[in-house]
Amino acid sequence: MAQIFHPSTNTIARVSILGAVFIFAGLLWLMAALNRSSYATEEGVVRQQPIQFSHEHHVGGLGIDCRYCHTSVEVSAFAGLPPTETCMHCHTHIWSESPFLAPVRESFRTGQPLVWTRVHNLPDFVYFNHSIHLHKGVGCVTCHGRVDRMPLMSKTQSLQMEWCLACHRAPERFVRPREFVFSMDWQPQEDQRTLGQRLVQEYHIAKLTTCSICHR
Amino acid sequence: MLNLPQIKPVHQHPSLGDLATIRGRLQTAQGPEYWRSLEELAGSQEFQEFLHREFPQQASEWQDAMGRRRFLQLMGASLALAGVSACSRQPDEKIVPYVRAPRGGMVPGKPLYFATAMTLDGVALGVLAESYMGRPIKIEGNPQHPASLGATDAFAQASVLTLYDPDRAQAVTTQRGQISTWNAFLTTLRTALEAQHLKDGAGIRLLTETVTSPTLVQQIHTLFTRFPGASWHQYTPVNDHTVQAGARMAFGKDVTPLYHFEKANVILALEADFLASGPSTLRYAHDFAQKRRLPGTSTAMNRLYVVESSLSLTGAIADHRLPVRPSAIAGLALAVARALGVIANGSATIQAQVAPLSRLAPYPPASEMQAHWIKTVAEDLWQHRGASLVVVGRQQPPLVHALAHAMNNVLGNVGHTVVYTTPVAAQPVDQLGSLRTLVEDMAAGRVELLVILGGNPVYTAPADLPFAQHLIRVPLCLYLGLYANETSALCQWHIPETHYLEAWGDARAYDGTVSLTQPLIAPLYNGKSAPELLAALLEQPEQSGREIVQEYWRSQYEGADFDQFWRRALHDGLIADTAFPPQEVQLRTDWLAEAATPAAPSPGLELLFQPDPTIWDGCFANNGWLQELPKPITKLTWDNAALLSPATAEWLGLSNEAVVELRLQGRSVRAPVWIVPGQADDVVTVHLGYGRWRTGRVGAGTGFNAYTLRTSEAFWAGRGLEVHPTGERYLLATTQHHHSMEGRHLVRAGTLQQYLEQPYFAQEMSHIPQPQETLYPPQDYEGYAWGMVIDLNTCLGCNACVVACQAENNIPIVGKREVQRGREMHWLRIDRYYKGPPHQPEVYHQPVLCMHCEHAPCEVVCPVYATVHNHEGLNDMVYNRCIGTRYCSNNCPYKVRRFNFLHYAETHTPSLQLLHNPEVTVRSRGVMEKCTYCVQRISAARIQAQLENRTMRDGEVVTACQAACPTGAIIFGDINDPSSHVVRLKGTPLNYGMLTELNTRPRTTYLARLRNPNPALGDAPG
Amino acid sequence: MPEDTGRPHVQSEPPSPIRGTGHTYASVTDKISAITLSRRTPRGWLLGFGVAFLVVMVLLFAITYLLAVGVGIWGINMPVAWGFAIVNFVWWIGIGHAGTLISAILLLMRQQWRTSINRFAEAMTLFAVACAGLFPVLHLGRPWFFYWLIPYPNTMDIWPQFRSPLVWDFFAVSTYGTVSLLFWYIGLIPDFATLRDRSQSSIGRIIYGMLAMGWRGAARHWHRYEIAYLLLAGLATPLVVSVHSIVSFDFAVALLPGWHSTIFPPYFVAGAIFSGFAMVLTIAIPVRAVYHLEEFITMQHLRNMALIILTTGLIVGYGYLMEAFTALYSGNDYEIFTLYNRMFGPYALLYWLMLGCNVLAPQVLWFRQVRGSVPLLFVIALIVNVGMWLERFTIVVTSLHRDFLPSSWGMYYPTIWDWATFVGTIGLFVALLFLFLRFLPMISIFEMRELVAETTSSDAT
Amino acid sequence: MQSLHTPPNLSLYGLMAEFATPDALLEATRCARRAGYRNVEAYTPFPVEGLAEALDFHRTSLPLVVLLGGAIGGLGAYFFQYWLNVMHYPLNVGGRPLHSWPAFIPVTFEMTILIASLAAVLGMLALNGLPMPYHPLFNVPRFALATRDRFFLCIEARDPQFDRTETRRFLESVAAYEVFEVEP
Repeated sequence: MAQIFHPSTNTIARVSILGAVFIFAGLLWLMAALNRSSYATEEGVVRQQPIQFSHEHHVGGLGIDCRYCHTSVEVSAFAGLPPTETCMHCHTHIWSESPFLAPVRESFRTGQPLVWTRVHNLPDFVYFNHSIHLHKGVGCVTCHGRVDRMPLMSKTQSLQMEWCLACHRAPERFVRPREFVFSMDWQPQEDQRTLGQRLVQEYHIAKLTTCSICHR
Repeated sequence: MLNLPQIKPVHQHPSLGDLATIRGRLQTAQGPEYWRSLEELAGSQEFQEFLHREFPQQASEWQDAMGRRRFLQLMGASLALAGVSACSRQPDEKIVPYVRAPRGGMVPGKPLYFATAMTLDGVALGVLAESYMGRPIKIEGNPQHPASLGATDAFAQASVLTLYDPDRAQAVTTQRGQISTWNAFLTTLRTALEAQHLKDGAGIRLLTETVTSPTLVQQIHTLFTRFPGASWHQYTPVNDHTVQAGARMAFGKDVTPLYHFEKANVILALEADFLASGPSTLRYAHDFAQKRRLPGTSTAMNRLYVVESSLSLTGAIADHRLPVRPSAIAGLALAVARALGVIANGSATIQAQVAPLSRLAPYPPASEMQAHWIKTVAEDLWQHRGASLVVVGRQQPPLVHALAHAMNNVLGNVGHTVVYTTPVAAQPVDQLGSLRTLVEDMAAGRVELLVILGGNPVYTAPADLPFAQHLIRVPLCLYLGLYANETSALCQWHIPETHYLEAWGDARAYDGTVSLTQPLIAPLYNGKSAPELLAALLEQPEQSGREIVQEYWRSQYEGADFDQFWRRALHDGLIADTAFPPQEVQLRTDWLAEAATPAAPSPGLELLFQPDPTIWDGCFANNGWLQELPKPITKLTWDNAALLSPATAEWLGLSNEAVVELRLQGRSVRAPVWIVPGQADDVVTVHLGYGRWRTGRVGAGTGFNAYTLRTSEAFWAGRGLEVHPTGERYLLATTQHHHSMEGRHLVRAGTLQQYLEQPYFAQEMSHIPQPQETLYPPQDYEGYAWGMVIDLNTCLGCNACVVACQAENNIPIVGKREVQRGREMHWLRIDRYYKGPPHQPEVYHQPVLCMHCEHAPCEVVCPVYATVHNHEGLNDMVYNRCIGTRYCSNNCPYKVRRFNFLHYAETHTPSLQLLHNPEVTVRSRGVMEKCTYCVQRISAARIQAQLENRTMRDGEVVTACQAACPTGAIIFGDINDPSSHVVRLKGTPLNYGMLTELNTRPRTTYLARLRNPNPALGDAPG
Repeated sequence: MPEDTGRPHVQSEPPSPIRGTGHTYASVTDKISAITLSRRTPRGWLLGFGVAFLVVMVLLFAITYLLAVGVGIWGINMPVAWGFAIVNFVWWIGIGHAGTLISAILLLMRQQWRTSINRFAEAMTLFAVACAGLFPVLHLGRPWFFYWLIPYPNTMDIWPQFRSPLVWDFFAVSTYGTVSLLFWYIGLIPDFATLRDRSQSSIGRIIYGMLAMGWRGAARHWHRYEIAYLLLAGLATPLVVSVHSIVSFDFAVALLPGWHSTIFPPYFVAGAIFSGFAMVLTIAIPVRAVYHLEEFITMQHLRNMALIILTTGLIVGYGYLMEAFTALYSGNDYEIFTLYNRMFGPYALLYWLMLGCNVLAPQVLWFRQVRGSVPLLFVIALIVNVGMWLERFTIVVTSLHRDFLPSSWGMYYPTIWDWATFVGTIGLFVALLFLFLRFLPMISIFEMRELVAETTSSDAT
Repeated sequence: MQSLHTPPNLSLYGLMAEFATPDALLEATRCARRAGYRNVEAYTPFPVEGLAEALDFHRTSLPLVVLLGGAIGGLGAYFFQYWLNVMHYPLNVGGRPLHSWPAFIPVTFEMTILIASLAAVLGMLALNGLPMPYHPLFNVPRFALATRDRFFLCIEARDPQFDRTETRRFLESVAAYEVFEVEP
C-alpha cells in the first residue's frame, strides 16, 4: 500500500489533540468570564429613561438626601420611587419651563405616570429588603456606588448571587455605622475589619446564607 | 444566574410589562380619575386579552403558547451552551411610580389591612382585607367581629378570587345581552317609573335575597312610601323559613335562637350542621371548641349526640351519631321530647313513632337500639339541665324546631345555652310563599317593573314555581348581579353588581351586629351596588354608595361627633353594641295542637337537599379555588354526586360513578353515584349549586342541577324517590381514594376515659419502637426554631385552612382532569379516614402539610440543593434552583410535596395576576413546591422585629392556615421559646408525631383526637 | 549480490485452521473485514435500518413534545412521581452491563470464547448506555438545567449536592459510558488498521486511517497495548459492579418500603448481567444467522451464555426471595404491606409475570437439549428481557403508589407518550446497532488471528 | 531486483524483512539481537508472545501512569467534596453532618476509575507515539499485510551496526521471505 497521509499529518494530529485540550479549557474560562463580564451584569450600562435625571446634580450638587425621593427605604423592602409630585415640589418654581422637564409636567397634568427603566433589577425570585440592610449598617454606596458622581444612573456592582454571598458571609468587610449609611463619601476612620467586627457585635448582624433568606 | 421566564411573581413594585401598565394606571389614578383610568383600561389591549382568555385549569397541554416559545429559546440557549454562561442578561423591567403619593399612610411595598364585611345569604361576616399597593389580595378574619373572632371560612378566603374573576359581568347589558351604558339604563328606568307614578307603582315588584342591611331596608321603605302599590319579595334558596316557622309555632312570634355552645355540656343535634353550614358557624365552632379542647389540666369536655341522615362535619366530630332518614327524625325528636316529659304520653308509643326507621339498617334491630339510644340521650340531657342543648337544622320541618324549643325550655336551657333574639332578616317572611305570590302576580300580568337585586332566582327557584317562564313576560325586568347568569339571560337589563370589596354597604351579622362594608378598590368592572341601584330607583342616581350608607348612619346617630364615630366604625368594621338583645319568650301552651304529629316514615327512598359544602347554592360556581376544594366528607372536586349509603348502594346494585336517574314527583335528573359511609340507609343526598347552564368558564359543565328536583313542598327533603340505573358511568375527581388507615397509627384517637386513665396513650400507640439514637450529630438551632402543633381534637375538617393556604401562597388550580390524574396542588390537605362499621363509622380529619422534618428525607436526595434546611429549622424549597427530579417527593413519607407537571400557574390573565401575593414566587412548570410555614410571613416579622431592635414575640408569626382556623386547632411558634404556646402544647401527653419511627423528627406534631362517648351507650359511635 | 536461491518453501502459507473450521489468519481477516468493506449494502440491512430509523423519528417527536409541554404528558403523578422514564433508564443500564462484563471480567478470567462476541457486546453496551442516558435528562421537570448536576464554577456559588444518589448516578453513568467507549475504541484500533490497509476506497482508507492513528503492529506497541488493555479490564471490572450498585442506591438509599433494602446492590448487579446476556443472545442469534458467522459464534458460545443466564437468573430469584423474607422477617408493617401489595395489589399480575419470566422461564436451561436449540434460546432471551423490564416497573411503581399514608395512595397509568419514548429508544438502539454492523468489524479481527495462532500452536503440541 | 537498482547514497529508514509465521519472526528477532542490532522493531498482525522480550523490551511506565491517574482522580474528588460541603458553602441538608464521608465515597470511586482509565488509554497512545498517521514503513506496499497475515522485522538505519548490504545479507540469512528497503 502507498502512504495515505502526508508526513505533516503526524504533527497536525499531535497539535490538534493538544490544541483541543486548550480550546476546551479556554471555552470554560470564556464562559466564566462572560458571566461576570459587564455584558452579562450590565454594570455601567446606562438605560434610556424618560428624563435625563442626574443624581450627580441632585445628590452631589444640591446635596439632597436619598430619602427625599426614596421615601420608604428605611421602612419597607421597596426603597420607593418618587411620585411626579415630588419632582414638582421644586420644579414648579425652578426650571419650571425647562424642556427637559416637559415629561414631568405632562405626567403631573395628565396623571399618566412616568415610566422608568429599572437599573438595579434583581430576578423576580429574589426577595431583597432595603430597610433591614440599612438598619444593619449597609451603606447605599456599598451596593449602588457613588451615585453622587453619576450624571446618569448605572450599576456598579454585579448583583450576582456570589456578590450577595460575599457580604452575607463576611459582613464585617462592608458594614458601617448606621449614622453614615446615607453618606456618599464615608471612609472608615479605623481599620474596616476591627470596625466591622465591632458593628457586627453591636448590630447583631447574623451571617445569613440559608436559602429562604432571599428565595421563597 | 438564569432569569427564569416562567417564574413571574407580581413583585413589590410593578414588574411585568402589561401588569405594570395596568397597575400603573390603578395606582396613579385617584378618585374619579381612578374610575376613568379603569374604563380606559377596559379598552386597552391587555384588558381585552384577559377577557377572552382560557382559564388555567383548562390548561390544555398545548394551551401555553408563551411557555412553548420561551422554552424553545431556552433550549436553544442551553444547547448552544450559552446555557452554561447562563445568558444572564435580564429583560429590561419597567417601574412605574405614582403621580401623586397616595393618602392613608400607605408605604410602597407594605400591605394595609381594612375592616370590611362579606355577606352570604344576606348575613354578614366581618373580615380584614389585606391590600397590597391598592390590590386586595387576601382575606383575614376580623378579631373584633362577633361572627368571626379572627377566623374565616373557605367562602371568605376564596372571595378575593371572585373579585378578580375575568368572567364577571363587565358592562351594563340590555335586550338580554347587548352592551349598553348606565345612562341609557337610567333613561329607561326614568320613563318606566314615570309610568308607575300614575298607578302608585302597582306594577313594581322588588325581588331580593334575605336582606339585613339597615341602609337598604330604609331605601326600600322609602321606595314603598313613593310607590304604595309596589311590593317586596324575598327568596333565598338556602333560607331559614323552617326555623322561623318553628319559633313562631313555639312562641307565637318571630324570634331566632342563638346558641351558646361554650356553656353546653351535652348537645343533641338533629340534622343540624351547626359547625360547618350557615352564617354563624365560625362563632359556633369557636364556642364549641372551648368545651372540646383540653387546656392543661382541665378534663371537662362536652358530649355531642348527632342524629342526621347525611354525614356532616358536625356528625363527623360527634361522640355518638345516629344515621336515620330525614322523615324519621321528627319521630325520634318526639320520642326524646316524650322521654323528657315535654309531652304527655299520647296514643303513639316510642316504638310506634320510631319504627321502622330503616329497612336496611343492620344489627342491632333498629327499633330496640334506638329506643335505648333515645332513653340514654334523654337522661344525659336531663342530668345536665341548664347546660344541655337541643339544636335542629334548617332541613327539618317546623314541628321539630318547635319540639327543640320545648325541650330546651323543659331542660331550663333558655337564657343559658340558648337565647332568643329578633331575627336578623329585616323582614322575616315565608320566602317560599313570597316567591309564589310574585309568580302568581307575574302570571296574572300584574308585574310591569321587576327589580331583582342579586341572587339567581331563575336557577334557584323551586321547580314547581314557573318563575322563569313568567319572567319572560314581564315588560321590564332589571337584574343586578355579579355574573351574566341564568337570570340575567331572561332580564331586559343586567347591571353588573359590585363585589363586596368594591362597594359601600352594611349588613347584620348572625347576632344582629351591624357590620360595615367598605371598598378596597374601585369597581373593576363598572359595577353598581344594591344601594346605588335603589338610589336610582329613588331617582337620585348621582348618590354614591358612600354617601348613601354614611347619610343613613348619620341620620341614625344621636351622639355628638359623628365623624369620629364613623371613623371608629369603619376601623372596627362594625358598629358597636348593635347586636340584638335577648328577648323574653313564653312557650305557648297549645302549640302542639296545631302541630300535626308527623306521619310515620313511609318505606321507600328519600331525597335530601343540601347546600354544597364548597360552592354553596351555586353562587360560587365560577370560583376555581372552591370548585377544586375537596368536599370535606366525599373529597370530591368539580362535581356533585348522589350520595348513597353502602347498604343502599348494594341493595340498588350501584357502585361509585354509576350514573342513575333520580325521579321525584315526576321530575328527573341524571346524577353519578358516590357511596358515603355513615350515610343513612334509604336516603339519597344531593348538593345544590351545580349543573349551571349559564355561568363562567370555570363553573361551566360541572355537576348536575339538583334544583330540577326541588319543589316548594319537597324543599329540603322529598319522599318517594325513584333511582333508576342507566348503566352509564361518569368520572368523578376525588383527591382521596383510600379511606382506611390500614391499622397504621396516623390519626391517634381515644376516649376521654382512656385519656384520664392513661394520659400518654397516644405516644404509646406507636407500635414500632422509635429509634431515639441517631448517627447524625445534633443540629443546634440558635435563635428561633419554628414548629407547629395541630389539635385533631378541635379540627373540624372545615377546609378554611386549605383555601387560606391557596390564597396566601399563589397556589394554582389544575382542573378536573389533572385532579383525576392525582396532580392537585394544595400544599395543605385534609386527610379523612373512616374507622369501624361502614354504616356508622368513626370519622377522623387530619390536616397534613409539610412536617419540616429535622432529618428531612427529601433534602438528602436533591441533587442540586433545591431543598435544604435554613438556620431556623425550616425545610426551604428553592423554586428557582429546582430542576424537577421529583426524587424529594418519592422520599417524602408524608407525600406533602406538589409538582408542576404542566404550566399550571396563572401568568396570562392580568386581572388574576393582580391577585398574586407579591411576597411569594409564582412557580413555573417543572418545579416542585410545598408548604413553607409561610416563610414570607416569618421573614416579614423577623425584619420588623429587628428594625425595632427586639426579638419576635410568641404569636407574632401567624401562618395563613392558623389565621383562618375557627377553632384554633393550628398553633405555630418558636419551639426554642419555653414559654411559647406551641411548646406548652408539645409538652402535653396528647402530643405525638406522625411516622416518627422513620426518625424524620417532624417539627409539625399532632394532638390526639379524643371522644367523649356515653358509657351507657358503649364505645360505639352510634 | 547473492543469488537468492533455496528460499525455504516450508514458509509458504502454512494452513492453520481454527479448531474445527479451516480458518487461517488471512481467511478470518478477509471474512470479517469483508462485511464492512463490501461496497454494496445488502437489501435486508437497508430495510431493517429504515424501520429502526422511523422508530427513532417517533422518539424525536415524543421528545420534542415532551420538552415543549412538560413531563405532565406522561402518566406520572403524586405519589407515583417516577414512571417509565426511570424504569427504562434502569433497564437499559442493566442491558449495558454485559458488554463490559464480557470484555473485562471474561478477559481477566482468560475465557477465550469471549473473543468472538466481546466486540458487539461492547457496542451494545455503548448504545444501551446512550439510550439509558437519555432518560435521566428527559424526566427532569426542567431538562434544560440538567447541567446543574455537573460541578462547574458558577456565579451562584452553588454546586451539586453530593449526598444525592442522583449525583452519584450522574458520575457513575458518565464514567461508565466513557470507560466503555475507551475500551471499545482501543479494542478497535488494530482492526481499524486492518480495514485501513484493506479498504479499496480512498475515503475508507482515510477515515479508517485516521481512526487507526497510524497503528502498525510494532511489538513494543503491542506490549504496551496489552498492558493498557489489561489495566482497563482491571478498572472496568469494579466499575461495572459499582455502576449498577449505584443505580440501585437510587432506591436503596430512599426510605420507601420496597426500596429501602440492603440486598439491592448485589441483586441489581446480578439482574444487570442477567438482562445483559439475554440481550447479547437476542442480538447474537440473528446476526450469526444472517452473516453466517456460525464458525466464529459457535454453539459453545450460546451454551456458555445460556449457562450464565441460568446462574444469574437463580441469583435474581434469590434476590426476590430475600426481599420477601426480609420484609416478612422485619415485622415492619409497611414493608410487609408493600410485599403483600405487590403480590395481590392492583399490579399483582405484573409481579407474577415478572417471576415467571425471570425465575421460571430460565429453569428450562437446565436441559442440555434446550441449551442446544437456537430458537429456544432466542425465545428465552426475549422472555428474560421482558421480565427484567417488568422487574424495574414493579420496583419503581408498586413501591411508590402505596407507601406510608393511605390517604395519598394512587395509581399509575402510562400514556401514549410514555410508550412512544420507550419504544423510541429501542428503535434508537437497533438503528445504532445496524450502523455498527455495517461500518465496523463486529468481531475483533486481531483477536481472532490470535486465536488462530493459539489453536495452531496448541495443535502443534 | 528493484532493491538492487536503488542508488547506494540514498538514505534509508531501514531494512525490513517479511516472514510468514510468528515463530520465524521470533527466531529472526533473536538472531538480530544476538548479532548485536539494537534499533530493531518487529511488526505483527496480532500480539506475539515473547516478541517484546526477544527485543529486550520489558518494562513500561504505563502502570505507574495509571496509578497516578487513579490517585489524582480519587483524592481530588474526595477533597473537592469535603471542601465544598465543609468549607465553601456549609448547608444543613436533612440534618446530616457537613462531612458525610460515606456519601462522598461513590463519586470518589467513580472519579478514581475514570481518571485512571483515561490515563491508561492516553498513556498507552502517548508512549507508543500515536497518533502517527505517516510512517516510513507504509512506503512498503507489502507492509499492508502486517495487519493481515504477515510478520515483519525492521532494522533501522540509525542502528550503529547498520550497513546496507551487511544487514540485508543478515536478514536473508535468517530466512526472510523477502527483504525491503524502507525509504524515510
